[in-house]
Amino acid sequence: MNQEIFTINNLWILVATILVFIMHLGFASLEAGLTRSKNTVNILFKNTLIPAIGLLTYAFIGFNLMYPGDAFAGMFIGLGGIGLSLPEGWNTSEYADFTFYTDFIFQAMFAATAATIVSGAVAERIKLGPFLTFSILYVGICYPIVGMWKWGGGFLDTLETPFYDFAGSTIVHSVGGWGALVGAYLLGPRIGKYTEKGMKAIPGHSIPMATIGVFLLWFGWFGFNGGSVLSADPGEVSLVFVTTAIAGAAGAFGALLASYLKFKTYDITMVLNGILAGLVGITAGADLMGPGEAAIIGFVGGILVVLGVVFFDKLKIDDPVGAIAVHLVGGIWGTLAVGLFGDLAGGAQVLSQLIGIGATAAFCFGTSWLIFFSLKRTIGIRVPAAEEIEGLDINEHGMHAYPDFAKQG
Amino acid sequence: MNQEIFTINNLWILVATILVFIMHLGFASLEAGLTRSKNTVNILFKNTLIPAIGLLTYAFIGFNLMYPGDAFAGMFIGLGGIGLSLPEGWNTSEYADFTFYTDFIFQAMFAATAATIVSGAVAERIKLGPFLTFSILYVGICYPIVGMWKWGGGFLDTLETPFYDFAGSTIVHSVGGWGALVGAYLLGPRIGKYTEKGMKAIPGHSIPMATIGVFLLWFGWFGFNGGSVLSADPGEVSLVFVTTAIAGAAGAFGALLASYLKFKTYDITMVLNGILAGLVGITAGADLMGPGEAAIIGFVGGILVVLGVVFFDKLKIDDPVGAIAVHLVGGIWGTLAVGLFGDLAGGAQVLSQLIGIGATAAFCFGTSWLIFFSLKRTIGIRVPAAEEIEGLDINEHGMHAYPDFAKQG
Amino acid sequence: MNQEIFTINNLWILVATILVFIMHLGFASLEAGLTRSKNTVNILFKNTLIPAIGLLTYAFIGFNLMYPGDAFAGMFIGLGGIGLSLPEGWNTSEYADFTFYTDFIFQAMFAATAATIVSGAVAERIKLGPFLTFSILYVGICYPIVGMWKWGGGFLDTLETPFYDFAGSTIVHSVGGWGALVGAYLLGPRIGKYTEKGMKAIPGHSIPMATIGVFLLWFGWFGFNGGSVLSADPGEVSLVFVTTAIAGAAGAFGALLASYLKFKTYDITMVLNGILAGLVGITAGADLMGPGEAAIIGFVGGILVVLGVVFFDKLKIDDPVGAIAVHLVGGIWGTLAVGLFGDLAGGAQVLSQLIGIGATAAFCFGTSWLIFFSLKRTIGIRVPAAEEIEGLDINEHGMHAYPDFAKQG
Amino acid sequence: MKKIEAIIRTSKFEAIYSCVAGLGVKFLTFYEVKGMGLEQARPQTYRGVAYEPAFIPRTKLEIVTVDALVQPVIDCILNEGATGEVGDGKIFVYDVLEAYRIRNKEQGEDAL
Amino acid sequence: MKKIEAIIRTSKFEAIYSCVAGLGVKFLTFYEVKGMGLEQARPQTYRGVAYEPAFIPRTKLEIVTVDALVQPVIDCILNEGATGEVGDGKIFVYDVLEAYRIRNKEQGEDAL
Amino acid sequence: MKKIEAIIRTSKFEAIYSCVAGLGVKFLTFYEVKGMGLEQARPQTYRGVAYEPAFIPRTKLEIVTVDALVQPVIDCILNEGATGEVGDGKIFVYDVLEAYRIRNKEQGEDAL
Ligand SMILES: Nc1ncnc2c1ncn2[C@@H]1O[C@H](COP(=O)(O)OP(=O)(O)O)[C@@H](O)[C@H]1O
Ligand SMILES: Nc1ncnc2c1ncn2[C@@H]1O[C@H](COP(=O)(O)OP(=O)(O)O)[C@@H](O)[C@H]1O
Ligand SMILES: Nc1ncnc2c1ncn2[C@@H]1O[C@H](COP(=O)(O)OP(=O)(O)O)[C@@H](O)[C@H]1O
Repeated sequence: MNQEIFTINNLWILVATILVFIMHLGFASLEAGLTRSKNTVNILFKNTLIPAIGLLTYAFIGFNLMYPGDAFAGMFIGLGGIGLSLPEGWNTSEYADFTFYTDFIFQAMFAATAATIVSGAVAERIKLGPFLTFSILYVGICYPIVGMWKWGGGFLDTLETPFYDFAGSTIVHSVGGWGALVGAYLLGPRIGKYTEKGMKAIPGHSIPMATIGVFLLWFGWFGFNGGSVLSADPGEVSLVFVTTAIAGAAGAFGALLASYLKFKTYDITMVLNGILAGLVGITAGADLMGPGEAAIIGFVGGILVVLGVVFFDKLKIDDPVGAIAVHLVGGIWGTLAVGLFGDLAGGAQVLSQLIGIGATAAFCFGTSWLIFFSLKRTIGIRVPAAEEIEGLDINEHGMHAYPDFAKQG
Repeated sequence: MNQEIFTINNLWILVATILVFIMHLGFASLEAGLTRSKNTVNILFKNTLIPAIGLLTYAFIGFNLMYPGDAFAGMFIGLGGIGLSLPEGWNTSEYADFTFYTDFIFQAMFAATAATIVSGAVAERIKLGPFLTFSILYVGICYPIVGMWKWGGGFLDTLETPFYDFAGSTIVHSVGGWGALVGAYLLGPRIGKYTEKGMKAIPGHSIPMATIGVFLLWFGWFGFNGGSVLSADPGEVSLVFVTTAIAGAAGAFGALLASYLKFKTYDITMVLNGILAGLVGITAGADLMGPGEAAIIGFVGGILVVLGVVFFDKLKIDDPVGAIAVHLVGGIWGTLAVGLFGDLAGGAQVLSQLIGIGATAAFCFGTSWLIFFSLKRTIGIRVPAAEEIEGLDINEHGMHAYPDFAKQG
Repeated sequence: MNQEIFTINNLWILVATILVFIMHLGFASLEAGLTRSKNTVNILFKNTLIPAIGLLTYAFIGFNLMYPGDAFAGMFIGLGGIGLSLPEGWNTSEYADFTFYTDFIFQAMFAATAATIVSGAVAERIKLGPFLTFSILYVGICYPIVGMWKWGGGFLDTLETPFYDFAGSTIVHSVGGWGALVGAYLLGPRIGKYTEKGMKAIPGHSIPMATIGVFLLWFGWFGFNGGSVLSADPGEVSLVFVTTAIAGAAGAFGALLASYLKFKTYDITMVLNGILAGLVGITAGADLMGPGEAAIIGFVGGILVVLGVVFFDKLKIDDPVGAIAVHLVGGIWGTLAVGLFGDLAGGAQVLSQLIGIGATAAFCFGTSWLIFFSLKRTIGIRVPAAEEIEGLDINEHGMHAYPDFAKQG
Repeated sequence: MKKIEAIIRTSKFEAIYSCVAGLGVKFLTFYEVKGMGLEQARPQTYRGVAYEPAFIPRTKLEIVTVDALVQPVIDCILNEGATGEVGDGKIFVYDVLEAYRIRNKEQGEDAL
Repeated sequence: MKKIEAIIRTSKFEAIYSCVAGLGVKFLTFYEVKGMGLEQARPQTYRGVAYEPAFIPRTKLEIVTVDALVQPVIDCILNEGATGEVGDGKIFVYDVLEAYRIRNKEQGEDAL
Repeated sequence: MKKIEAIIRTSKFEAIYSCVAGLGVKFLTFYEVKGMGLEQARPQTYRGVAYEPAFIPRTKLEIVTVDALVQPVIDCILNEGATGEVGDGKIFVYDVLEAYRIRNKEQGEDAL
């Protein structure tokens, strides 16, 4: 590869890195918007620390766990070392289509996403310390191990028909989704959500923030998926842009339709979740689909997210922002869709996709259960009821998010 | 063209696409900020669906209407087919300086802008269903037809002195502006705006949201104008960046001066509108002007927007966000300015510009009247007075934007 | 240099320009979030005008003051002309790695930063007119003179061991920081901040806005530092991305630790300030450090910002947003760090860094004192007490930021 | 001196205010309250869960006035505040023992 | 007719409301107020400065009712509103001279 | 027992509070209200339309206290709350029939 193409590829991955970075603001805004104002400082505090945790742990160990090197090809786990050490020719095309540091920083921005997804599902009742502990372990260790299975050349990549997950429907989103499910389940629902008299709505405090969040996520997703081409190849990147845009748009309409049919109401929070579900859905096969297939995948994703929200509510698993429906249900759907539509569709692929989904499920469910359950049994994971009622902001942070404004009763 | 330059050009258009995408969040924030909190969910709902509508209808029909192919050169209308079908060599420089998909997605992001502009002007009183119907028709059919006249090789492009509109002062912004004018007129003013005792102010509910919106629009405009170079040519793109930046800055001062002289007050909403008017103004000739000319165009645009707001208020055409003044007045000014300043200035050009402005006026006024009027006579376009007073959020969506906060009387 | 590399370099600097542009929204959001809602329109008004002022004054005179040409090498001040005049070969690599206009617009976006920093420190009590006057003079004249010392080939660049400031810890951030210090000092504290009964907290009105602001700043900083490579060189830009990301992350933890130890509370505003201090700190040597050194510099920056806030509060210099601690303390620390860590570390370098810090201190302290003091003695710089208590929004702008919401007592 | 407290529809505030101002009432105080009553709050839904917010937003008006004006003020409210539909609100009258104007320490009816 | 004013813990509102609704009280008005009292507001800190916000948010309840229901309503509030800790609030009772229903100009006890 | 209701300038709240606290008044309730009166609200403009917001934001203070303290409390408010300019507000005094402390069901003056 010549120096010009190397420089362009490298530049695109760096620009994509910045776009993935701003997704963290997207998550922060969405989650803050869909929860109550008495917990806003808390959720923002967590979502501000998560990218910092992701970057530092990934530099310290995650990158080496995820890309342990060829010696670990086909395996479950490997560790290439600790910290970042520059390989020979790190800044030339000897290393890759981009430099070593570009590789690291792009991957590191992905890493924190797993914990961000969890933070929404466990919002409004989890203690700060245990959440941060979970995040460090999950982002620093669990996420890169799963990532290694496929992207680091592990066993999912060496299946006869290799498991396929372009930008991480399973490897990023479902990993986060499983943690979210376990966390929300072990914590139990927020006080007042499921009462004897039935389920009660606990509206989020700011629809504008939630909307800003979803737009920023969609914005960043062009880098998330587009950067996962791992080069600036014109055909591939532009195809990925089209499928990403179409799937998000179709997701909006899938959720609009499903929520209107089910609830007879135009619920913007469902439309927002639908966009995200469309995006999560296309992520596994964004480079394999045409615009039509992207529309189907997105549309079904949008429908599934509405059914998912209802389903988890029936199970009394309380997820204030719909993270489980978006990232876990959407992630499974997108991963499966690679076997159903597009260039790789076929029975063998479906099987490989199921293996990937199943392996991730088992590992992530297990590890997040282990972490959350140990924390629950030792230091406890849930704030006292009085704190929860009064709000985490004033109790954990001694501060209000909007001290100037009078509150609705 | 070699592969390297092809890759760079393609990459820049894709990056510009993302920048245009985020303008939709800009519009959503601006319009939400300048309207009342009882209608915030409604305006965000519309502005979230609009890009989705734009992307899907443009894929389905719009792209083919706008670029029907050489067979329709010099004509008023043409249709190249339905849906997206990949041409030969779509991902090589055979197709263009970028791939087919890049072409499509960049154009598709522009498309939804027309409807977004309308949504601000008709805010706080239009019914959801009719608005979405209008949007689908206007974005899917009317906008691409006008676009074809110039960018698709239609009659405006084949005038002896071709009509010139670099990035769409007329073809995008005025198209939206005419729809906004017709919509606001046919709906009538918001209850309480023009009373027997004179005009009453109806302040928007969040100046911060409006400010965020304008900054995001300016941010995205570098992609809107810069991407319209349709290559990464260093000289051209950098010139467009400079004129875009300067015109926005000068627009701020034009509006500041005009609003201070007229009202003796430092009105931030006018400064924000002034920035936008400067940007709309430079859009038609961003590649033709020097920094000085950009400053004049922007400054005059900023003055015009203030006069425009006052003028439409006098006509009792109620436009809560100033969309008509910004996009229609600003768009006409910018289109004319191509004949007055810069590389193409001259009498013949002024004439061609007037032809373009006039043709767009006739067609857009006509079609949006047709659509809005038919809807008005059939299903009705305005919510009942009680709904309007209580707010569209609770009536059309059963939801509040800020359920936690107490309201000012 | 070939045309391909020239085009890529140019494109990256333009993309970086947009990223620096959005930092102005970051500053606007952060400063609005950390001040009271009765002054929100005012702070947004100022921060909307500042980039406009920066762009226009820089085009008019700043660019020529900062880059007066080789004839002024080694000197303190020089002026190459007035306005922008295109040099020969402006759009080819004859001029630089990018075009003349790219050069100008990237530099112009930096310029306004100096005034934005000041606006936070003097918020909630300064009169609008004097502030704008100060901004025009400081951005238009003082900032480019200091910039010329190093980046324009002035005396700091021709020291035996040249002063080093990669992207402006001193030349941008400290310049702003000194203005902030002088402004805050000459104005005096806000009413009610330091009372006989001790210091009182005056909480900012929106933690979400402050958080959005810091994320946008971090986002833009990748362009601020990454663009300062002044080419798209893969190795250098990717290194700068890594150090910028790591330093911000480490700054968050430095501030978290320091504020927890000092105040026994998890203060999100300190974490946000810590991120910024980490970023300011790495700015001087972002291309000289490895990830480990970036972590140390960021972490120490995060600690220093907490100590700085406490320190200036002890001196009764009231800085509502912590701008002095972030930009002045952080800027000095980052500039010194170039002599302590990384490729240039050494005694001679420490000395040169001290010379640069000292010269900037003397000049900026002097000029901003001169400007603010003259204004104070003539037209006055502080609003009347009654206005301050009632709020600047209603008094200077006749408008509220959130007219729909009831206020907390 | 009596205090008239009225819980009214927010949308009727201006009409009532004009009417009482016409009587020469120069001062009044009002604020937002929430009410429970015969009128049902409009049902809301959020993420598929239908719920009735427990209350309806209303405006509460307080006017302290001399005895002679009590009936005219009440008539204003009854006439201007009624739509005839459930939810129009109530008026209550209380006795006031004393009144002061803070500005100049005037007392009694002079202070109103 | 009496007016019962109670300053209660916001968190006790629903329990009290069910209790008085059970007595046949169909109407009530409430709003957010701030209180100073024995209970200390939770200390807050902001950028290193510890401070006590001057007040505690509370809910104020107003019920105008016939004399016969006064004691039962008070009992509801005393029973359902108490936690036994400082901060439970107060009840005050006032006389009401007259009441009107705006909708149909009904007067007196019929209007309640 | 009397109830003292004062509509005051928000900016005078702290001074008044210190004064009444000095008298031994341990409890009070306050909230934001809007007033119409002689004082004109500051004119505002929005997008070229000048308008007068219909009201001025004020604070309403409520103190229920024993008869002996009524006059001292009123004096506090009159002295600390006055600027001498239009807009200083009013004080009204009402009779209170009964009072209860919810925490321990204390009744009468003990409950204050
Ligand atoms: N007895 C009462 N005590 C306190 N508030 C009352 C009482 N009666 C009515 N209200 C208030 O007046 C509002 C209007 O009552 P509403 O349902 O409109 O009565 P109606 O149907 O008789 O017109 C209620 O929401 C409540 O806030
Ligand atoms: N005499 C009073 N006048 C006005 N408000 C009062 C009075 N007594 C109590 N309150 C209100 O009731 C609230 C609750 O008082 P609290 O401190 O809980 O009393 P207790 O400790 O006796 O239960 C106070 O914050 C205040 O708002
Ligand atoms: N008779 C009254 N009934 C109800 N509220 C009143 C009355 N008189 C005054 N107020 C309230 O007190 C506020 C202060 O009145 P203001 O205009 O300051 O009176 P003054 O000029 O006599 O000092 C008014 O805005 C209003 O809220």
